[in-house]
Amino acid sequence: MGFFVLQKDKLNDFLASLEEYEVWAPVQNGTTTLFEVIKDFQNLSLDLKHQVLISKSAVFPQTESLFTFDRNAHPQATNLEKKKETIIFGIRPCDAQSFQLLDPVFEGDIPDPYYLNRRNNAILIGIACSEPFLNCFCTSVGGNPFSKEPLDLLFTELDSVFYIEVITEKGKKIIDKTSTLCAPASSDERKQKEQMAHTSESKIKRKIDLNHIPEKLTGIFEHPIWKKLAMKCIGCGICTYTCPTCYCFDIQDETRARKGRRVRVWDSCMFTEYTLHASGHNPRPTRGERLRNRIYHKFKFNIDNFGVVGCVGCGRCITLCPVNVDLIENLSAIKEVE
Amino acid sequence: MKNPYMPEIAKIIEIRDEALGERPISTFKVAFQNGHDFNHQVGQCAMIGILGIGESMISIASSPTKKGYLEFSIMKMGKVTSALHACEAGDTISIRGPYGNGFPINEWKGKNIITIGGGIGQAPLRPIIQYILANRGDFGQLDIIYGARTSNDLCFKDELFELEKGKDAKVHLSIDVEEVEWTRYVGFVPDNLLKIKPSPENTIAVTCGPLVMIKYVIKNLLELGFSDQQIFTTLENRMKCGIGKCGRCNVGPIYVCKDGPVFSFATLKNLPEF
Amino acid sequence: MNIQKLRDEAKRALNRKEVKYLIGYQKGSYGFRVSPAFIESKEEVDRLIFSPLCALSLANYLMLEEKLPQSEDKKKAKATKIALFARGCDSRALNQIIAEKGIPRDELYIIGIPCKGVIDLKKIEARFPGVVDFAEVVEKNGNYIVTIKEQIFEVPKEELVADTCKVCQYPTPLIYNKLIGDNVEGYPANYDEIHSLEEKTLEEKWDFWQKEFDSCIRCYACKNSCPLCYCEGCVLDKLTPQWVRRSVDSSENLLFHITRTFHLAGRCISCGECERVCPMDIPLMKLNRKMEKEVKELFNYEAGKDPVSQTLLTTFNLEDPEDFIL
Amino acid sequence: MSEFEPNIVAFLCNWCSYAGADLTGTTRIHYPPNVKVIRVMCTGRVNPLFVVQALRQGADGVLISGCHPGECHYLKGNYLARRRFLLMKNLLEFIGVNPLRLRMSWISASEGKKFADVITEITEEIKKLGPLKSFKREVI
Repeated sequence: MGFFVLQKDKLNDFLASLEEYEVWAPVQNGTTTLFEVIKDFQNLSLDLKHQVLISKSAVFPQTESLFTFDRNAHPQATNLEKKKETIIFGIRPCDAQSFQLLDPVFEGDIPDPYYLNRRNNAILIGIACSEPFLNCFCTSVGGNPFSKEPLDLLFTELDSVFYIEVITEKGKKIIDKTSTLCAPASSDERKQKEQMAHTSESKIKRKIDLNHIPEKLTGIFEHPIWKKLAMKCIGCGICTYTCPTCYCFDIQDETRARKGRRVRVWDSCMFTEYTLHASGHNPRPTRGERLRNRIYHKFKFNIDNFGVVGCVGCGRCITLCPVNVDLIENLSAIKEVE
Repeated sequence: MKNPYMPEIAKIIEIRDEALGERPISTFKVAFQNGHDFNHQVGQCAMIGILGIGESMISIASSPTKKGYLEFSIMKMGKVTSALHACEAGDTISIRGPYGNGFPINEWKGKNIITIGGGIGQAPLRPIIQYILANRGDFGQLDIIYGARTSNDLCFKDELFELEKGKDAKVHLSIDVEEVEWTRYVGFVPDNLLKIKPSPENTIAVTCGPLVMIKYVIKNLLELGFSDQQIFTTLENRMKCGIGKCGRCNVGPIYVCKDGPVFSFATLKNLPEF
Repeated sequence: MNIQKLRDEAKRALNRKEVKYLIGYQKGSYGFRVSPAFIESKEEVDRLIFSPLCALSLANYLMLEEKLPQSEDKKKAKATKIALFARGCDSRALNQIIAEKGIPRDELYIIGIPCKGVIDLKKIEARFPGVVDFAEVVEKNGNYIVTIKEQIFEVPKEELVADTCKVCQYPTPLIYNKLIGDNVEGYPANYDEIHSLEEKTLEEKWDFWQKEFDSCIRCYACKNSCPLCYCEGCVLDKLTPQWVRRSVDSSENLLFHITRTFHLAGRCISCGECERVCPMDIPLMKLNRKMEKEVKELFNYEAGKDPVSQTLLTTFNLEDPEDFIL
Repeated sequence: MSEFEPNIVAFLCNWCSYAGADLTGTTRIHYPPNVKVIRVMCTGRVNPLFVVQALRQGADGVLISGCHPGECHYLKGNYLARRRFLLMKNLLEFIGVNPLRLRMSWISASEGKKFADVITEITEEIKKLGPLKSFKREVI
């Protein structure tokens, strides 16, 4: 659709000039980066490695109030009003891929208005991974450090400029709005970007061959390996909260004197309370069942329900797990189980 | 776009105590304030709750043939159900739904029906009985096998005694432990089923109750010659959204709230976690 | 640290009829990672290692709910003990858990390892980015010898060692059945880092903590990785009444962390796990070490010194300070 | 602008301080009405989380008052509470909440006058400090 170039020092002006949009961007927060509506462009951070809280939180926030009410009067919906169009800037290609896994869940036969109100209103601008990180394995799950869907614009950081690829109409609109800052890209910049794409792909060190894992999983549901693999897991929520494709949530009521609200918050299948019945019975009582459910959900059930693997290979669950529960190690252990 | 999380407000018309004791069960008769038409199917559920406390998924205990109101039989168990049990007639509650696939009752036309319930498990079966009684000619013989721990744990006693006298259905009540003026069967429901020995010929068996009872009932039904397609049951899991999004009620790849809670044993058999 | 001696000791432990299994460290799945190992039989003992990379606390696994299934002969022998390696801080955690009747002393077979300090994974991964193949680290007179494939690097210990280990008072285990290696001298108590925050004004302190708690995502890793956080029905999970709400905002996160810090007052043994595991790098140890300092100064009490002493908040002294009381 | 009237929550132990407060009333000693009293059986019963929740839900200051050391109806309740609230006060100060917002006092059943003085002193101090905005639970 078109290739442009933006001088690196012009990035802040580029984002500032889009003030009729609500711009979400990775913001420096100590040693990690948070995804927030950016106010002060100084602490915009393009350090993709420390994006712990991911672009998913721009369309599926960790805490979102569904409606407010007072003592059984008719509830008023919140977070559904028509909002300014939003731009989500600085998305890693693997995180962008996760939108394609979240969308079918929240669309489906009963669409979720809260997610779709934000998602359909968002323009996605990605930044290609020129330097993949320690545990990236996106190439093993059909992804790529320079993959484009479902982005509207893809930035690639060359030495002095950003190389911008326009992918969709929405992206074109943004470039038209900022035409004074962007210039058409020259062919050698394009070659430089292709070259970078190629070398970046070759830098990915972690790999796993996924074929016939779903068939292997069908047979080993009762296998004792799950208990062994989960022995070191401490049942915290890091792997699920920092995972771009995890969408489980909890609904709770919170009241203050006569007023209250129903709120939707992220939840994790690794917590005990997740499937605990009021009677005390828990279909998944130990960490073995929970780890098994997480792997089955992403590498079997997601294929049964949506036809695609539920993982984008971003490697965060491997990097951030405090006790080194390694998804790739677990998947290879499953492949060898007889 | 309709907001699936937004509940309707309904008023409690009447509360009938079904079972007393440590885990009391009451039947709540509720009607929508603004005449909202719920048009649910037999066997579907709804998310009932009190704004400020929470919601829980309860099967609708009245059949769609009963117009103008809904009935829910609720056992006092957790935070929401205890709050519901503290309500009186005239209080308002929030209802969201209907959810779940419900029983395929139209496919059962012309067949004999056996309902096998245990304790509170009789509540999801009650709409089947009411629907059959309302369209008595469309169905064959109706057997109601129902048991509970003690006689005051039996729900819908007056209705069932009524039916026992009449000709519309054969009622086989049972209690687990001997009691003085109890003349009917004493023992567990699966054993009562074996004693009655219903013929699988053109018959559908539906069972609800504690998980251990369901497992034995299905085993006995298979022994009696029932095929997998003829046996139906409902599964219960912790549910929060009711529309297959929040991810917690899954049994294998299927979600109990959306693809269930009613399953034929044919689908249930190859589900991993059952 | 002589690895062979450690493995022999582990073999001897597993030979004992009453030991169910042994918890130790093994090579992680990539780069500098180390993973816990649950060893049941003598043959698997060669997986065991110990190096400055062994940062996680094994004492935490004693209180997680379900244990490893027992092999047939162990079941026959009615094995009741769990063997584990314990560094200085782990041994203090064991002391505290035993003193609080969390686990009986005779259910533990403790192999003590005097520890010269562990490496902060974030620091070494920043220093040597992108290391996926296995790497070895050995400490030699004040420097870390890091070997990655064939290359060898020498890095001053000061650069890579975890902050909590820089002020560690008890590197030599205080409770053990067997001790491997010679004692290590602890540092004197040092709370400069806490003093520097204490001297700030109330507003500055408030803003500092408000920003930290704002980035907390309530993943419960600090709670689940802490050896002393093992209460059956934790108040943070309670629904009736609900103390801490599930919605994640700085106000609820503040209550979450105040509750955790207060419930660890006089119990926390500064192993630094909560700070190590936090994905958002929140300096949680500042809170715990502030309470450690207060408890030392006000009540002259230290957590985990021995497995018998009464816990802090269940006792009192007549001369406890009361100048703040009207 | 009407002058700021602080909200003070007071946990009074039933045997001593509550009786003392009662005595203050019966002897018609005047004290500021800002205090909201919660009767507890012993200061040892007061969970430190009560203090934090009170501050988060509208209280500008909290007082825990009980029997003098040695007079506790349950022998050691006040000693245990003394340790608890000294630690909680220092922790709150470390996080940025003024320590004057969490006070403790020994008031026996006969010290009606002292109860009035304590309440007056606390109300004055908290009036000077102003409302505790930052610590509030998010209003819905």
